Amino acid sequence: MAESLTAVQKLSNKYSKTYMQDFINILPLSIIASGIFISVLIEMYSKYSEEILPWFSIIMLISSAVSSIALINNTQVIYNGTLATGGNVYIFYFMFTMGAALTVFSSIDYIKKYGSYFGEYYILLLSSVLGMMLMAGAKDIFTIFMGLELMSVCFYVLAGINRKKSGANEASLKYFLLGAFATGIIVYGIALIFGTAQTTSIEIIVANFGVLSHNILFIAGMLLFIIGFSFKIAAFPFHMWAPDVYQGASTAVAGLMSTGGKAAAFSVLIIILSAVFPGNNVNVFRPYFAVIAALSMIYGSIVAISQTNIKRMLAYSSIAHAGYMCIGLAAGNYESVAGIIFYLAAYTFMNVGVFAVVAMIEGENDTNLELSGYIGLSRKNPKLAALMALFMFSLSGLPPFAGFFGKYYIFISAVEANLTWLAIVGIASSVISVYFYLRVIVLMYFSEPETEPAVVGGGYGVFSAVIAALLILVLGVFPGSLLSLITAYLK
Amino acid sequence: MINYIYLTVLLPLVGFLINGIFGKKIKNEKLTGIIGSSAVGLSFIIVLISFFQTLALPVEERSHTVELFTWINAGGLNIKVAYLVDQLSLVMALIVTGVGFLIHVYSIGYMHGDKSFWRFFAYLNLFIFAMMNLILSDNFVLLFLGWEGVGLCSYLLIGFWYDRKFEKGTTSQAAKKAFVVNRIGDFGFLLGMFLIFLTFDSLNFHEVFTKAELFPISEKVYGFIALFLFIGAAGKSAQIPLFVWLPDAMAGPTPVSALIHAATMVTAGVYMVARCSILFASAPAILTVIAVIGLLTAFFAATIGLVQNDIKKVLAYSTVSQLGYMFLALGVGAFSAGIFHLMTHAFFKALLFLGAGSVIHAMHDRQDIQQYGGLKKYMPKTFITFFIAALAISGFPGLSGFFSKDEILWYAYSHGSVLMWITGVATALMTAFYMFRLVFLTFYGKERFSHDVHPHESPSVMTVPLMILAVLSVIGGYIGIPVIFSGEGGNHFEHWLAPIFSSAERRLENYGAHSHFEELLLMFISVAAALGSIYFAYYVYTRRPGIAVTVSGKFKGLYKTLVNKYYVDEVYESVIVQPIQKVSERFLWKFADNKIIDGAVNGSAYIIEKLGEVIRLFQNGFTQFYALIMMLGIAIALFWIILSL
Amino acid sequence: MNNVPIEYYLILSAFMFAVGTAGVLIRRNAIVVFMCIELMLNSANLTLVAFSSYLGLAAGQVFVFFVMTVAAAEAAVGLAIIIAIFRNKSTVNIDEIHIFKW
Amino acid sequence: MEQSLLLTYLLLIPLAGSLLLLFVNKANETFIKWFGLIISSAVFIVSMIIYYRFDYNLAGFQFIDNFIWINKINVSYHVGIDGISLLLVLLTTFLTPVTLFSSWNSIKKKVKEFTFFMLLLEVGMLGVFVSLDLFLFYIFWEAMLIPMYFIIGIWGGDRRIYASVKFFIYTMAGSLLMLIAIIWLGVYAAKFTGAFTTSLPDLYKVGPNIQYEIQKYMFLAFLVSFAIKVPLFPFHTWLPDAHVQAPTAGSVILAGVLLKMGTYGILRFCLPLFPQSAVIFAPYVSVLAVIGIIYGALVAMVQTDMKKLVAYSSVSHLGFVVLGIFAMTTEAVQGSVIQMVNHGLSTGALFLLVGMIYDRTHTREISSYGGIAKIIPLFSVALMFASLSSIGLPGLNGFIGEFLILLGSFKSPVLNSWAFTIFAASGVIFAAVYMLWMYQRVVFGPVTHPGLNSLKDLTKREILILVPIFIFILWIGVYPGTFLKLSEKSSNVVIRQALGLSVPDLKSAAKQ
Amino acid sequence: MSFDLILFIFFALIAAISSVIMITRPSPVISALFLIINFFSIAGLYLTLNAQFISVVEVIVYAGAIMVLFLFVLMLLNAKDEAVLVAGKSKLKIFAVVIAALVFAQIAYIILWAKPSGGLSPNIEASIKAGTIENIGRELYTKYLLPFEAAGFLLLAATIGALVLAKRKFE
Repeated sequence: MAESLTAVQKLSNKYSKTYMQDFINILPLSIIASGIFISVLIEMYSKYSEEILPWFSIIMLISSAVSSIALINNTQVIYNGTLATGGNVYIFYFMFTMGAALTVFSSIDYIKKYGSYFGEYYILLLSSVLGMMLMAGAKDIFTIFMGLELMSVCFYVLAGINRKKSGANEASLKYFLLGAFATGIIVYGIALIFGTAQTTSIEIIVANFGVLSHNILFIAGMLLFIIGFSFKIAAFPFHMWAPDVYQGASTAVAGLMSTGGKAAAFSVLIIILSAVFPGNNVNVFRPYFAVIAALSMIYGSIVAISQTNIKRMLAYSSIAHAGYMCIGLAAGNYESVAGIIFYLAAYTFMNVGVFAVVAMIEGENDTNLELSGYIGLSRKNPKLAALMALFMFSLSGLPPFAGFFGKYYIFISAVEANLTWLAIVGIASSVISVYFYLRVIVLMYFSEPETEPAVVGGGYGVFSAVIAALLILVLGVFPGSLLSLITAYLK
Repeated sequence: MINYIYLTVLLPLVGFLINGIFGKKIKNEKLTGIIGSSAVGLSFIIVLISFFQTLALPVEERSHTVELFTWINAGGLNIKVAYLVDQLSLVMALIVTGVGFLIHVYSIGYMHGDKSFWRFFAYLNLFIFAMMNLILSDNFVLLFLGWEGVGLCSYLLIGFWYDRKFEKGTTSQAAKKAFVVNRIGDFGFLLGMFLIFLTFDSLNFHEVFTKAELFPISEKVYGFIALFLFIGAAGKSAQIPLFVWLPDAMAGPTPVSALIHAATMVTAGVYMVARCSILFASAPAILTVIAVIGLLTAFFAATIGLVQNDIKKVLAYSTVSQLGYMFLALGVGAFSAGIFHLMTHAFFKALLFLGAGSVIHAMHDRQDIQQYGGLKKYMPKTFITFFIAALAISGFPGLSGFFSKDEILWYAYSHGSVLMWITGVATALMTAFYMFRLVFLTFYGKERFSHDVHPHESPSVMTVPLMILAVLSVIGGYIGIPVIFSGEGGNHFEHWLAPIFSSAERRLENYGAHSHFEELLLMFISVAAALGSIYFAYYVYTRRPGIAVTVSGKFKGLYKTLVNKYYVDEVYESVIVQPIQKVSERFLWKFADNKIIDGAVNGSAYIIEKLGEVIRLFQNGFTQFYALIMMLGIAIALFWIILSL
Repeated sequence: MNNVPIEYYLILSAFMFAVGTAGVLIRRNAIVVFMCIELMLNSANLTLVAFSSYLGLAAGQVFVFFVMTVAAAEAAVGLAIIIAIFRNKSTVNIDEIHIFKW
Repeated sequence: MEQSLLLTYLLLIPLAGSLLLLFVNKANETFIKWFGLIISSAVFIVSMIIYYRFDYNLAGFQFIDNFIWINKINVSYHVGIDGISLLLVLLTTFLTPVTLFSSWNSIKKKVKEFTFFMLLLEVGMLGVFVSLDLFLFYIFWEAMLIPMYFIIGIWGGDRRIYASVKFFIYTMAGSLLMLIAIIWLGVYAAKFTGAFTTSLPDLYKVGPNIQYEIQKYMFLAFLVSFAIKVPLFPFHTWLPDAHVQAPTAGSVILAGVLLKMGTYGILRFCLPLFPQSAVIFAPYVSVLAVIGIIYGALVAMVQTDMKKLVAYSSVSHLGFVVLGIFAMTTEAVQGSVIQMVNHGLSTGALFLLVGMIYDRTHTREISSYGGIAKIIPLFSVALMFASLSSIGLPGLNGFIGEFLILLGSFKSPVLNSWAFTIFAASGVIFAAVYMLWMYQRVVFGPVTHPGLNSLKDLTKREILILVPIFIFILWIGVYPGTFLKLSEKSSNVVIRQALGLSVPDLKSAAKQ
Repeated sequence: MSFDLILFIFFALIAAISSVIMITRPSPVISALFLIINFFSIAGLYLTLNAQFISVVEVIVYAGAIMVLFLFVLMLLNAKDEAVLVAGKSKLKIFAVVIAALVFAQIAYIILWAKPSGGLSPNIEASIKAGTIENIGRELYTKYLLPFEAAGFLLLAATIGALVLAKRKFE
C-alpha cells in the first residue's frame, strides 16, 4: 500500500516537470488542443457561437501556425520518444494549420449558404488538424495510429455534416467503410511490424531496418501499412473513394481532406520510409511506389479529362498529384523528401484556394458545380476568374507558380535516382492534365455565355483564395526560401 | 569621269524616286517625262565620256573598278558594291543608256494621256537602274541584284495595265508568268554562283576569272558551273525551254517591249555568258549545248513567227529567234560576234518595236496586222524607218544586221558544223519572210481597217527616236566589218573586245583555217536566200493575196501547230503547272497536312479523351467494388513480395 | 503455450482477417459490413497479443487497448452515419447507395 | 565581365508596367493604350542603349547580371547577351510597340487586359533571349505561353479556342521534354562539377563531355521542343491555326518573335551543348528543314486565306533558318541569324497589312478581293514591298538571309551534299509563285466586288506603323553590315563550339 | 498433445467457424450473435496467451459494449435479411471470395516462410508479467501518455460526431 503510493509519487516527480516543459515544446499542438476544449465550451454555453466560433478557431489556427514557425528550431523528441518537435514537423504543422485556417475562412459563407449551422463543424475541424499534427510529429507507431484515427473519424463526420443531403451521407458512408477497412489493414500491418521489429518506436525500426528488411514478415507488415496510407493519399488503385467523397462532401471540407489529409499521410510515409531513404541501402519499396506513381498520374489525368463536375475533376487531379509525389517516394533520397514536402506545401495552398473558389461559386444545393457553370465567369466576376486561372496554371505546373517548382524538384530527384522513365511518364501525364485545367480557363475567359451565369458570392472566401494565391506566387518565385528551410532540417 | 560611273546607276534611281514618290503630285506629264528621260540621258552622256576616255587609254589599262561600299560580309564571303568599267561593260552601258534614252523620249509621246504616266516613267528609270547594276557590276551577286531587279521591272511593266485583259488571262498573269519563269532561271544562276564560290572561294569577277585561268580545275566542275549559269541565261534571254514568257510579255506597253523585251533585258543572258566566257570556254560540252539550244530556239521561233498575226507577237518571236542567233554565236565560241549582234539587234529591234508602237498608236491599239494595210501613205516616217529596220534584220547587205548575222553564220560554219550553218540560213530566210510579210501586210495593199479609224503620223517626239535608231541600224554595222572586207584588224568591234575574250579563246582549241572564198560563197548564199524570201513575201502578200490562205489551208495541221506555238504553253500548263497545283492542294494540303499530320495530332488528343470516357466507367460507384479493387491491389503487392523472396 | 508455436495464432488470425475481408466484400448490409471490419480488427489484435506475449512485451497489448478504443469510436461514428443514411434513404443496403459514380 | 543592370531594367520595365496597369481603371482606354505604347517604347529605348554600348568585337556574353536565386539547386538569375541575342532582343523591343500601335483600333474589347498581356509577353520573350541559366530560360519560355494563350483565346477568331488550346498544349508538350533534358543535364553536370547546376556557361563545359549514347537523347529532347516552336516540319500544324485565329498583334508577335525562340534555342543550346549529336543529326534535321521549305511553299500556294498563306510561308522561311543553322558554316549561321530578323520584319509587315485590310472588310478570303490596286494604291504598294522582301528580292532583306544560308549550306562540310541547297533553292521559285499569285489575285485585275470600291486607303497611323519596318527591310537589304557585324563573333563562337570535334571523327563516332 | 494445444484448438475452431458462419448468415442479427461468439473465443485465446487484462477488456468492451450497440442499431433499423448472399453480381462476389482466400494463402505462406517462432524463445514469466493490468497501466500512463491523450480527443471527437450526425435537433 505504502510503497505503491511512493511509487506513484516517484512517477509524478519523475514526469511532472518534464511534461510541463513539453507542453511548451509542443505549443502548436497544445494551442489547438486547448482550442478544441474552449470551442466545445463556447458551443455549449454561448448563443452567439455561430459568430464567435469561426473567428476563434481561425485565431487558434493562425496562432498555432505562428508558434510552429517560431519554435521551428526547437527540434527534439519528447514524450518518451513518441513525438518529435521542430524542423520539418513544424513545417507540416504550418501547412495543416494554414490550410485549415483558409478552409475556415471559406467555410463561413459556405455554411451560411446551406443554412444549417453546426458549431461542431469547427470543433471537428480543429480535432482533425490535431490528428494530422500527431501524424506528422509521430515518432512511434502508437502516435501515428491515434493521429490517423483522430483525423479520419473527424473527416468521416465532416464529410457527412450536411446530413440532410443524401449525397453527403453517401460520401461519409463510403469514406467511413473504406476508411475503416483501410484501418483494419493498417492495424494488421502494424501487428506484423511490431511482432517482427519487437518495438513500436520508429527510431529503432529505422535503425534496424537493414536487418529487418531480410525478414519477409516485416516487409509484408510494412507493405500492408504502406498500402493503408496509400489509401489515405488516394493513390491508384486505393484511390477509389476519393472522387465520390470529394464530390459528396461539402466543398470546403473536401478542400481540407484533399490537402491536409494527403499531406499528413505523406508525412507518415516519409517518417516510416526515412529508413530506406538515404538511398545507400537499397529502397525495398521503390518498385511499389514507382508503379503506383505511374498508374496514379496517368489514371488521374486521363479520367479527369472526361469529368464534367468540377469537384470530381479536382478529385482526379488530386489523384494525379498524389502520383507525382509518389515519384518522390520511389526516388527515395533527401532531394525527393524535400521535393515532396515542398510539393505538399504548394499543393495544399493551390487546392485549398481552388476549393475556396469553387465553394464561392457553388450555389444552393449543389448548383454551379458543373463545369458549364463557369462559362463567362471572367465577365461575371473577374477577380474570382483570375484567381481560379492562377490556381489552374499552378496546378498544371506552369512557371512561375509554386506547382511548377514542386514538380521540377521531384523530377530532379527522380532523375538522380535513375528513374528518368518515371519522370517522363510524369511529364506525359502533366501534358494530358494541362488539357482539363485549361478547359476551365477556356470556359471562364473564352466561351461566350448563352445564359448569364448565376450570381456568385464573394465574402471571406475571396480572402482565403487571395492568401493562397499570394503564397503560391511567393513559393513559386522564391522557392529557395522554403526549400533551404526544409533541407536544413532533413539531415 | 570613269570614277563617277556610279552616277549612271544613281541618276536613274533618283529619277525613279522623284517620279515614284512625287509623281502623283506632279500633275505635269512634260515634267515627269523630262525628269525620267534626262536621268537616263545624263547617264548616257557620262557613259559616253568614260567610253572615250577609256578609248584613249592603252589596251591593258582599259579595265577599271569603282568601289562604293561593302555590301555583304560574312565568313569567307565579301561582296562589295563595286562597278567594273571595261570594254564589254562600256559597250553594254552605251546600248542600254543610249537606246534607253531614246525609248524614254519616245514614251513621252506614246504614253501621253495615260492615267499613271508617272508610274510608267518611275518603272522605266528603276529598270535602267537595275540594268546598269547588272552590266556594271564587278561581282556575281551585284549582277544578280540587277538580274532580279530587271526581272521585277519587267514584271511591273508587263503588268502595267493591271486591269486590262490580255489574250486568255489578264496582263498581271503574263507578268507573273514572266517573273516566275525568270525565277526558274535565277534558281540555276544561284546554284552556279554557289558552285563558283565553292570552287574559287570568291564571287568577284576578276578573282574568279584569273583563278579560272591559272588553276587547273576539273572539266566536270566547269561543266556544272556553265550549265547552271546557262539555265539562268536561258531564263532571262528566253531560250528553249524557258522562252514561253517573252511572247506573253507583249502585254506591256510597246516601249517596254522595245526597251526591255527586245533591246536590253533579254540580252542580259548573252552578256552574262560573254562576261563569264572563260568559264564557258572551259566547258566545251556545255558550249555545244548552248549552240544547239540557241540554234533550235532561233529556228523554231522563226517558224512560229511566220504565221502570227499580232504585230507585236511577230516581233516577239523574231526577238526570241535573234537571241537564239546570239547564243549560237556564243556557243561556237564567237563571243564578240554575239555581242556585236546583240548591239545591232538592239538598234533594229528597238526600232521595229517603236515603229510597231507608232502604228498601234495610230490604229488605236489594234494589233492585228490583218486589219492593217496601206498605211504607207498615212505615216511615211514610220514606214521608212520600219522598212529600213526590216531590211537590217533580214541581213540586207550593208546594213548592220548583215554584218553581225553573217559573222555569226560564218562562225557557225567554221567553228561549228555545216548543219548549223544550214539551219542558220534557213532561219535567216524565214526571218526575212515574216518581217516583210509584216511590212507588206501593214503598209501595202488595200486598207483593211474599219472606217472609224483614222490613222495618222505620230508626233515628232516619237518619230525622231525612230529616225535616230534607223540611222544606227544602217551604220551600226560598220564598226565590225568582217576581216575579209576590211583586212587584218579591220574589225574594230572584235578588236575592242578582244582583251575580254582572249583568255577564253585561248582556252578553246583553234579551229582549222578556212579560205576567204568559202566565206564569200556562204555569205552570198545567205544574202541571196534573204533577198529571195523578201521577194517571195512581196509576191504573196501584195500580188497574189490569197495564196497565203490557200497554202495555210493545205497544211492545216502544220499551220495550226505554228499558230498555237507548238502548244508549248499548253504542254507546260498541263504537265507542270496543273500537276503541281493539284498535288499541293488535293494531296499536300487537304490530305497530308489536314488529315495525316494534323490528324495525328488531334487524333492522339481524341484517343486520350475517349480513353478517359472508357476508364471512368471503372469507377462504378459501388463501395464493395472499391474495396475489392483495394484487395486486388493488396493481393498483387503481396504476390510481388513473395516473388522477391 | 510452450507447445503451441506462434505460427498457429498467426495463421488463425490471418484466416479470420481474410474471412473478415471476404465479409466486407460480399455482405450488402452496411452494418454487417462494418461488423466484418470489426472482425478484421480483432484478428489483427490477436496477432498483436500473440506477439506481445511471446515476446514478453506489453506494448502489443497496450496497442490492442488503443485499437479497441478506436473500434469503439468508429462504432459510434459509423453507426451514426448509418442511421443518418437510413433516415434519408430508409435503407442500409450499400448496393443501393451509389449516386456518385464515374 | 562587368556586371550591368541594363538587361534587368529591360525585363523590369514591362513587368512593372503590366503590374501598374492592374491598378488602372479599365474604362480609361486611351490612357491604357498610351501607357502600353510608352512603356514598350521605353523598353525599346533601353534596348537601343544596350545596342550602343554593345561591343561587337567581344565574343562572349555582355551586360551580365548574375546573382544566386535558388541556392539549393544552384539556380541563379543570370542574364547576358551576345550578338545573336542582341539582334533578337532588338527585334522584340521594336515589334512590341509597333504591334501595340497597330492594334490601336482593332482591339475593341478588354483593352486593359490586352495591353497587360502584351507587356507580360514582352517580358517573357525578352527573358528567353537574355537568360543564361537553363532554369531561368525555361521559366520565361513557359511563362510566355500564358499571355499568348490569352491573346489568341480572348481576341482571336471563331475557332480561337481550338487554336489556343492546341498552341498551348502542343508547345508545352515539347517544352516538358526539354525540361526533363535540362534536369538530366543538370544531374549529369553534378557528376562533373560536383553540384547540380543549370548555369549555361558551366553546362557548355559539361555537355560536350557526355558520351554520345546519352547525349543524343538530351539533344533530341531539346530539338523536338524547339522544332515545335520553330515550327519544323512535321511539327507545324499548330501554326496555321494559331496564326489564322490570333488577332493581328498576336500573329505579328507570334511570327515575328515567338518562332524565333525555337531557332534561337537551337543555336544557343542544341549546337553548343550537344556538338557531337548536333553534327551527326545535322543532315537529318536539314532534310526536315528542306522538306519544310518546299512543303510550306507548296501548301501556301494553294491557300485561300491570306493569313494562312502567310502562315505556311513562315514554315517555309523558318526552314531556311534551320537549314542554315545546321549547315554550321559562318555564312549560313550568319544568314540564319539575319534571316530570323528578316522574317520577323517581312512576315510581321505582311500580317500587319493583312490585318489592316481585314479591319476594313472583315474577310481574309483571297477570292473576295481583286483589283484593289486602283482603290487603295498605297496599300497595294506596301503589300508589294512586303511581298518582295519575303520573296527575297536582292536589295531587300530577304535576299541577304536566304543567299547566305544557301551559300553556306552549299559549302557546308557537315551537310556535305549539294542536294540540300538545290532543293532548298527551289523554294525561292515557289516563294515567287505563291506570293505573286496572291498579290495578283488580291491587288491586280479588274475590281471583282463592288463593295471594295468604298475601301479607304492606309491612314496616317498605319503608314506610321509600316514605314519603320520598311526602313529596316531596306536597310538590311542594302547595308546588312550593320547587323551582320553584331552577330559575327557570336556565330563563330557557336560554330566553333559545335565543331569542337572535327567532322570526320564524328562520322566514325556515328558509326559505333 | 498438451493442454495448451487442446485449448488453442478448441478456441481456434470456435473462432474460425463462428467467423465463417458470421459472414455467411443472411440475417444480420445472427451474424452479430456469431460475431459475439467469435469475440468470446478470441478472449479465450487471449487467456491462453496470458493476456488477462486484454481478454477481460475484450469481453467487456467488445462483446459487451460495442456489439450491444450494434445489436441495438440493428433492431432500431430492423434491417431485413439479405435474401441470398450472392444474388446479382454473383461472379464479382465469388471473385471477391477467391481474392480473400488468395490473400490468406499469401499471408499464411509468408508466415510459414518467415518462421517467427524460430527467432524467439517463449518466456512464460515475461509474458505473464507483460499481460498484468499493472504493467499495462504503467505503460499506458507513462510511455504512451501522448497516444492516451489522443485517445481522449478521439473519443471526444467521436461523441461530437455521433451527436452531429444522429441527434434529432434539426429535424
